[in-house]
Amino acid sequence: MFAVTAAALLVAMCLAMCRALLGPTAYDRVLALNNIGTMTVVLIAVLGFLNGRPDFLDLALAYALINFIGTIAVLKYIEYGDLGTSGGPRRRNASRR
Amino acid sequence: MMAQVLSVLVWALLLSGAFFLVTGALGMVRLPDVFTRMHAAGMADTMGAGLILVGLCVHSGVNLVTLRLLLVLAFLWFTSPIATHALAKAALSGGAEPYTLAGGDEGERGTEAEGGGMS
Amino acid sequence: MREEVIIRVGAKFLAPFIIMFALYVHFHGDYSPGGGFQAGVILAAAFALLALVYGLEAVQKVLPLRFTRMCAALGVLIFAGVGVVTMLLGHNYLGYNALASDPTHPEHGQHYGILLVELGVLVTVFGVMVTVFYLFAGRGRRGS
Amino acid sequence: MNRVLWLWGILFALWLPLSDHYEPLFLFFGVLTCTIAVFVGARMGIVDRESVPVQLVWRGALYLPWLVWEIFKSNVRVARIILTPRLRVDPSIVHFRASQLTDLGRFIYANSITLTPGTVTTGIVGDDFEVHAIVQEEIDGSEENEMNRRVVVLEGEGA
Repeated sequence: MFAVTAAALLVAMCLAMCRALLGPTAYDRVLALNNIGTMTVVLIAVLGFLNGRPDFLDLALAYALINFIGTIAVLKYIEYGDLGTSGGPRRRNASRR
Repeated sequence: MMAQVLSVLVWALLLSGAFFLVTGALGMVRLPDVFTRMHAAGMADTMGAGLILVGLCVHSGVNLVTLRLLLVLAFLWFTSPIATHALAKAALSGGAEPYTLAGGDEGERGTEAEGGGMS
Repeated sequence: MREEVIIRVGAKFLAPFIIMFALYVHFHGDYSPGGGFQAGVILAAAFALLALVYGLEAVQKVLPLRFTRMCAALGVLIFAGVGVVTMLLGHNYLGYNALASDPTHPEHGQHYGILLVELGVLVTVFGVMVTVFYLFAGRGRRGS
Repeated sequence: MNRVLWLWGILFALWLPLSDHYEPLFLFFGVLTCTIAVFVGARMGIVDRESVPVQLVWRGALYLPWLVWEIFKSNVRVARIILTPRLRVDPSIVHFRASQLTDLGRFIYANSITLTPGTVTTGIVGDDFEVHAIVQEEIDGSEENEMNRRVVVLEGEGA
């Protein structure tokens, strides 16, 4: 049954990857990649059970962490054009494609 | 007897989680703009991941693996809305136009939305 | 992004847990997947999150650039130092068995040796990652 | 100061089962780890009522099951929208006022809104919430008011 779940996860990841490739805006791509990251976390957990080695769950947690921080960083870069700022004026009309 | 009930429960949880994941991914492809796609992505993040991880919890019983699974689940459910909110805010301030129904008759609605999603 | 309620409260809540998880990954490197490299990356990610939300200046007050540069060198020093110490104790370079406190159980030395070497890896990776992030995020501010 | 001790205790209580080694060496590592994490948090000035909300634990335990049930119901609704061949979406952005008093309450309310698919919080300015809904009925219904009321109860008397 874990194999079925893993197969469904892979199908869903392919669909999300279509959206990441199609775009059309940068936000679509970020959204699709964040979603693929979430599915990767679940896939790591399922694969751990499939192989009978649930130790991989630490990796899933670490991956979820990096996925979250990466998404926030990309969005901050798109929105402000600067990773180090603490706020202030936003860059209007950031690149959309 | 008990083992069979548990096995059926695990099957049901994993399959329904996979159903929500695939539906969410399908919505990512079909829906017309980035804001509506966020709802589909939120579906995969909440129920899709949640049901699968809870299914794995039921399968493993009560031990340290369950604790780690619950940590992963708590982390996903805590961070997914934050990331979605940051994305929505960035998209609005970056000038993405929210899709709205172009004022027209009922018949046009469905095909128009679908066409927008597939392009 | 300090004025934005959701991201600020979320980052405040998460940061201590991320640091705790990073050090957990480090100390349990020989029982579960992980080790110094991953721990260094996760630890650096915690500071990257804080810098994204509170700005570079606020984080550099807690963790100055000078300190992270020193970390990058210090880690290599720890790594090489463990090797030199084992040589001084009469074993090969990085022959961990020399570190056993009880000579009849040399395998205990492996445990301590790996922990020390991993500590060197952690400190170096953490220092380099945070330095790279600082320089990348702060480019165009003032020449550093 | 009280919050610092709470955070240390929570981190150590999480460390023990994660580690599952109870030798003195690993207990020492645990103490060291939690102290470093709390020290960094205290230096950044991020240990306070918002980041260590221990005052919410009991009321939160009552709120969480209701939230999970809401998430399940709205998941089914959005799944039905996506799987309908005609794709009947009617997205709109609405503004409304939230009744929470503190930023922590607004954080919980906004995240609850985003967690239930069909509605996404796109911005908060003061107590003015900007919410994007995939179909307009999602936001017009009484369920948002119900969630608002429950988060106010969860928040307690406020700051």
